[in-house]
Amino acid sequence: MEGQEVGEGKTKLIDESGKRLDGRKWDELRPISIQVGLMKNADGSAYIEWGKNKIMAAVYGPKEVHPKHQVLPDRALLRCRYHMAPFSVDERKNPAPSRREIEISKVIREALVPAVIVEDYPRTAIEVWVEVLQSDGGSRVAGITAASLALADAGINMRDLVVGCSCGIINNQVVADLDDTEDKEGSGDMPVAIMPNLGLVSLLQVDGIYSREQFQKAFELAIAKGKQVNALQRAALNTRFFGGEAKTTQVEEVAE
Amino acid sequence: MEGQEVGEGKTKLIDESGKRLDGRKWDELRPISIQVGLMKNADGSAYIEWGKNKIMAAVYGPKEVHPKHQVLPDRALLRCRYHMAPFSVDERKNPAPSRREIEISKVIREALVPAVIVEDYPRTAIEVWVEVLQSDGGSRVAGITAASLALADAGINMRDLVVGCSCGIINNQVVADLDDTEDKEGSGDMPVAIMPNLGLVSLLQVDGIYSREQFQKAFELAIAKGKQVNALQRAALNTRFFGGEAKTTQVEEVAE
Amino acid sequence: MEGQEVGEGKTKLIDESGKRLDGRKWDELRPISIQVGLMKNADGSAYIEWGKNKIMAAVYGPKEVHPKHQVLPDRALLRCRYHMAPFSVDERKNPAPSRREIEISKVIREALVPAVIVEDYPRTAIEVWVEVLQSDGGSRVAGITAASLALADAGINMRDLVVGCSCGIINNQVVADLDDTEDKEGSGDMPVAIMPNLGLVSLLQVDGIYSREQFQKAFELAIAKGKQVNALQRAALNTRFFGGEAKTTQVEEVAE
Amino acid sequence: MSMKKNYVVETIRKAQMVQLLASGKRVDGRSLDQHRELKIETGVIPKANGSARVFLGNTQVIAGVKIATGTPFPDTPDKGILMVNAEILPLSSPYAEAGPPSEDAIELARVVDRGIRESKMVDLGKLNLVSGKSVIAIFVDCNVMNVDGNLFDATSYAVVAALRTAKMKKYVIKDEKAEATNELIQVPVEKTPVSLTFARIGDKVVVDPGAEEEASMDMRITITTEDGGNVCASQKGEASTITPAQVLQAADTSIRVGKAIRAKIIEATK
Amino acid sequence: MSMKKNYVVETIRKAQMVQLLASGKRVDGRSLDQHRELKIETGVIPKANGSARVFLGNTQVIAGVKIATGTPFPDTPDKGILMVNAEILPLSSPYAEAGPPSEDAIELARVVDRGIRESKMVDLGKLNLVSGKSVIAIFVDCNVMNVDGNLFDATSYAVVAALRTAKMKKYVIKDEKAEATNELIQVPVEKTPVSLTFARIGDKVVVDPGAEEEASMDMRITITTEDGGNVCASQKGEASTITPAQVLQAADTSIRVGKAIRAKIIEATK
Amino acid sequence: MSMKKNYVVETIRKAQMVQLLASGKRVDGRSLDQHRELKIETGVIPKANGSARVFLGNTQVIAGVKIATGTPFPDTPDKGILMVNAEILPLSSPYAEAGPPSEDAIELARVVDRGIRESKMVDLGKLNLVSGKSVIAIFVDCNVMNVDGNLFDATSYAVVAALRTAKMKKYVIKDEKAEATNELIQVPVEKTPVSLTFARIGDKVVVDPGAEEEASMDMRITITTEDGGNVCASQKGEASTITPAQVLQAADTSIRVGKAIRAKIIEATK
Repeated sequence: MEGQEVGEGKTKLIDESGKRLDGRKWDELRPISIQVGLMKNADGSAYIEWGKNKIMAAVYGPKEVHPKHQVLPDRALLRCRYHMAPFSVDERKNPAPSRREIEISKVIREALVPAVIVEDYPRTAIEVWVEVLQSDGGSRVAGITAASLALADAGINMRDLVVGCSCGIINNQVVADLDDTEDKEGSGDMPVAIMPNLGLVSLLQVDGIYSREQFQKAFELAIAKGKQVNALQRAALNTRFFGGEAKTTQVEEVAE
Repeated sequence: MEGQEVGEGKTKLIDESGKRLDGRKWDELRPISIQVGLMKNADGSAYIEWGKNKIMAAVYGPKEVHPKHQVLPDRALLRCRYHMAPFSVDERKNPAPSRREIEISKVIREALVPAVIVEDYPRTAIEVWVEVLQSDGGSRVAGITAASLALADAGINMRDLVVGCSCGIINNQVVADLDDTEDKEGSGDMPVAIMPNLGLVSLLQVDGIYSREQFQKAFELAIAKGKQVNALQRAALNTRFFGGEAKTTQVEEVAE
Repeated sequence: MEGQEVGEGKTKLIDESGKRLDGRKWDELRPISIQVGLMKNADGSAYIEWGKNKIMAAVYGPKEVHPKHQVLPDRALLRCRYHMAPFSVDERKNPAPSRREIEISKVIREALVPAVIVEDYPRTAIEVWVEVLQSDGGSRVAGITAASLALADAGINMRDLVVGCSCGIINNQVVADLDDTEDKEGSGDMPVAIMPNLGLVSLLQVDGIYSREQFQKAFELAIAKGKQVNALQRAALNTRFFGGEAKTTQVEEVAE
Repeated sequence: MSMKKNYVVETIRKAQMVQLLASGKRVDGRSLDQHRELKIETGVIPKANGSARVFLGNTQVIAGVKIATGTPFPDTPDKGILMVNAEILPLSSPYAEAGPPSEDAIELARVVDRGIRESKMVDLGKLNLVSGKSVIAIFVDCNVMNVDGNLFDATSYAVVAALRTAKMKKYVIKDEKAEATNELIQVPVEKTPVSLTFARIGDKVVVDPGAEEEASMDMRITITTEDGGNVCASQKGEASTITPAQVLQAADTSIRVGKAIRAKIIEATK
Repeated sequence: MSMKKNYVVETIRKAQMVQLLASGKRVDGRSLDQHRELKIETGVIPKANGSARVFLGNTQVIAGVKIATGTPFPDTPDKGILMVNAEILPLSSPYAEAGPPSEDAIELARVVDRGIRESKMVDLGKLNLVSGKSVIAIFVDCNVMNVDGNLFDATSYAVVAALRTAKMKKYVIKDEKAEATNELIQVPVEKTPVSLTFARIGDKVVVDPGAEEEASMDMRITITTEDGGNVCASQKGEASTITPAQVLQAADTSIRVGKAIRAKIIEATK
Repeated sequence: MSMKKNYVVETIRKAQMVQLLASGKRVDGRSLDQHRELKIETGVIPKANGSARVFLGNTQVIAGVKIATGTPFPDTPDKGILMVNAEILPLSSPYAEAGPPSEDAIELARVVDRGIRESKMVDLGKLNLVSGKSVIAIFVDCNVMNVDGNLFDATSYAVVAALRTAKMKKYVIKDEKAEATNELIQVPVEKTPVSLTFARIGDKVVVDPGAEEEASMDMRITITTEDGGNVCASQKGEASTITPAQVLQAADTSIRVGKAIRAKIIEATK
């Protein structure tokens, strides 16, 4: 039968009662806290802690395009760099961009552009810098989540926020929001980014083996969890622009 | 006496009856087949199989010059890259251009330019890409042979075709058209490219030790063999532009 | 007490009578010879031998600035490269610029600019190339000493020459002009460059541990020794422009 | 390939294409879920340990396999190494450039690699020689020879066909050292992953976009499936979006169409 | 940071600043030898072996320590390895750029490294495991997060604080091989070097220049002192000069002010 | 060196030069097969294992030899390593640029290397220490100090003179390991290859072109001969052609003139 022999089964990542190694339920997010506007020089910024991920996103622009031949006459050029600090992972990472970082920079850019009203800023550049200070599983979706807030903080016109969550498979079971161990020992990782109000998917990558049913379950779970994280995004923007305590919002506080 | 102690003598590359390892006579070419115009996007192209060499040459242009400061006001800028696919040689080759590839790109360019009426295309670029898919001895002359056909296929005005052949020395004997083993185990390799109708030499490189007589013999043999290959070039162009079977021409079919 | 435990004391670099390994006194310079104007193509040049250092400095300019966006509208752009030949040191050096060479190029540039009347050459570039053919201790100050002569030789308007000397600490004692062994085995190196007529310091770098007193003593010694080397600079310029024997001046000939 | 677009022409062209698609037609007459003719030649580079040339319409890719011994990665001491690289040759298109791999070429190689790797096509455990010291390393290099849209699928098929026909030396282990024998054996291939790429143009999703369709497409998505009908890799591309329903429909199409393509690849690499 | 300057505005701005300094005042109200508020947080990157975030005014730097075993340099076979790197992140300033380290970032890393190394802060001899074969290698990477002047001091304090709080595995040597134990021990820190950077604007020298002051400064000098009150490193920067008297006065100030900063760093890293 | 040419001036200049050559004269008064004054100084870099400075007219090149032990290439396990590199220093000419080696510098190094290597000047078999494990590696780096035409010959002479005077440590083999002794021995030099470079300007071929001649030349050809009067390397350069008869005549001239230059090099490196 199709899909039956899927899964690696080596490490016990989820127990009989459905508890994962860190105590979470199958569909439970790690703790998330978001702060908008911490960086002084950037035109916009957001800092996210998501599980052990610690990621700073900052935006500069709209600004002049250099070199000039890259100018887009009818819209803004959005540049994006996803970069991992050398100390962000277990083994020190060479600071030069790896092929993985180059690919992720591209998919993050392509996930963000649809949300930005680039037609409002012809002939300019908007730069999005995502710096992973500490990496856990799901750093690209956490980075996108922070980056779209940084764009909003910079006052860039947007159609919607972009928010992401990664779901996947551990011990042949669909779970939400894989951490580092689950990503490495599990059998599948599916980062998804959505524009939650428009109901559109702007990033989708899939690793691992999913039956058709698992594929749909993981995908729909990622969208649902993305919407949950979007509530945190909105709370963080609210704190930034309409005051209230600057304390970090925890995922537990959010009604689904 | 001069020239006497020349030769390595370790491997027996040619036997008493004058037969080489692959059965060829001292002055015999390997099988050659040429097809012009296979590539769909390129403005011109030619594919050559010469012994075990498999080489694709393609031409783009005349086109705009970027960056602009490289524009030549009175003629076309001819760019050339000779590149070996990572799988083209016994040990996987790093895809980044080696010093050898950079040098060969230069001498190929300098071998082709004299045949191109560059004055007819001022302020433009003509790009010649030579990709070695499988490499045997003599890949640079095979590449030139294909590249000049690709230029002709692109409709670039030319004074003559350019055609090459490499001769050399094995077991202290001058032979034509060294293959990989003869190139490595032999004691000399002399790639020569000519403009056959004009009787001019546009590429000459020499490796190995040649007495004055051997030098002349190898050099003149290379020119004679180049003329033989030129007949194949013309046949391939004929097939391309005036129909007839598209079947590959073999060297055996050609009258010397 | 402060400063007391300073010094490495492993190698005996200076004996009881105050003699250093090469026989010099604590405040004695190595032999220095300077020749101005040897290079044919450069607009200005100077060659210095200082101990075992052999350094050629050459200047091109004022010339057009490429790329244009680097143009300074009100003054010249001074470029500087300090480079070590692969054979200049004990172990062959990779010819690509190291981080050390990049830093030294920067501090040399910043040491020379104050002496050049850059306002006299707006929108131009002045290039200073310092090539270390053989390296001993103190190559950067020797390079600056030669480079400022090359600028003068090129006829560039200057406020003053720039001249350097490196002092430091060996066996907890301040000495002048460390050679390679003293630099490596000693406990401190302090290269200083000055504009001698204006009494200004244009380069200062410090390595090693100095008590407040040692710091001042080494610093003031470096300035005094720089002035001594400046006499050699002036003699070399004199030889270049007003004839006299082209023989190399030795430090011993110079009155302090 | 990021093409330099002439915005006016592109806009008109796209409007025409959207109109055509609204009536269920594509510029080259295909149905929405129909891929172009697929031709697979194997053994095209005899010096390689395995090779294939794939034509997908006028898109042409050559993949070559080189096999050597190497040191395993520290975190997988008893697994062989599999690396997929791709170069979009400057001769393949007027928009390709010489130089270090572009962002596009890096994405191409990584997405193709992911499909192969995640399907567990090659049993890396069988490439172990001496744990922690010596393993078999398989390099697959892809030369894109002509660009006419959908490099992802063409490159993937070329890699799969090259690996399916690749042969490697058999090794014997003596005193903790791997010694090559003269015997040639198949690379341990367990699965035949099939990549299928879709383009959304306006609100229509088509399979295997050609170059003209790519020039007008809003979004690209690749879904790779394996023999069991499972999804093993996916990648959405281009700076636009896809609806959740379109994703699920693409998965269904990929599983269905993938079966036919898999049969074709297996047939061509017997 | 080489900022693109608007010459007219810069000239006016600098003239105002020189006038203000003539009356002993700085743009932000500080006295000439007063540094900005220094905040040190440690343990900010738990995955690193040691880490610190330093705020010096609005300048922000994060340093992370990674410790591994390595092969010693041939000329120091029984000494461990200490490497300091710095990246001025593009998110830190409108003038910073992505790409390989700029001349400014290289100078920054090398000057900070020099202060740490020359002070003998870390006893490299204690990082030896098997002479000539295996030593402990300490990498300190610095991310400049926000640029508001005086990166030299902020980065130096971050490195010192990260090293002072760094922990490494204890190793035991068996049969000429180093084996890691589960015990964590402190990095062998012997000294606490303190960097102090001055800017000359006109003829006045100020401590810890902010970004506005740096935009107007003629010359920069950094002097690092260690616990014994000795000078252990210095670097003059920018294309201008300093008088000998100013150098000596800066040394005195560095020794004096350095003591207070050292106490603060030690307090923050207990 | 690819010089930025002023086309009008160049054209006039070349026409004059062709006219002059028609009457058998060169701009600097030399005969067609006469090379410029050759000066060779050896031992100019005492820290190198061998070195030479060569002046060919105003062209100046310094070559330095560094010798170390290394691992042999897999396909020549019992042969030493010889590498020739060249840098055309930015101080050598207004047209030279700083940065990674240009196409011109790479061709220069490779052509000089070829002449040395193919003549079997250095007996690489005598540089073997422990087969497959350890050999002597000789690096020759060339600094072009001043460009005044014909870098090929000047660089080649500098390399040959540096190698002829280079000394290396004697090694003894103990237990499959090479140990350096304090004894210094000559590098095993067997031949003295001599490079001779010709320029064709119009239909005249001249030896050892100066910078002005190179600016007007159509074609360049280098022919290297060894002691036995044999040709061991050649390279045609520039985007033009040569007739077969000119090639053969150049070979004859190279053999003839090469003898005199060889004697001069041997004399200078005794």
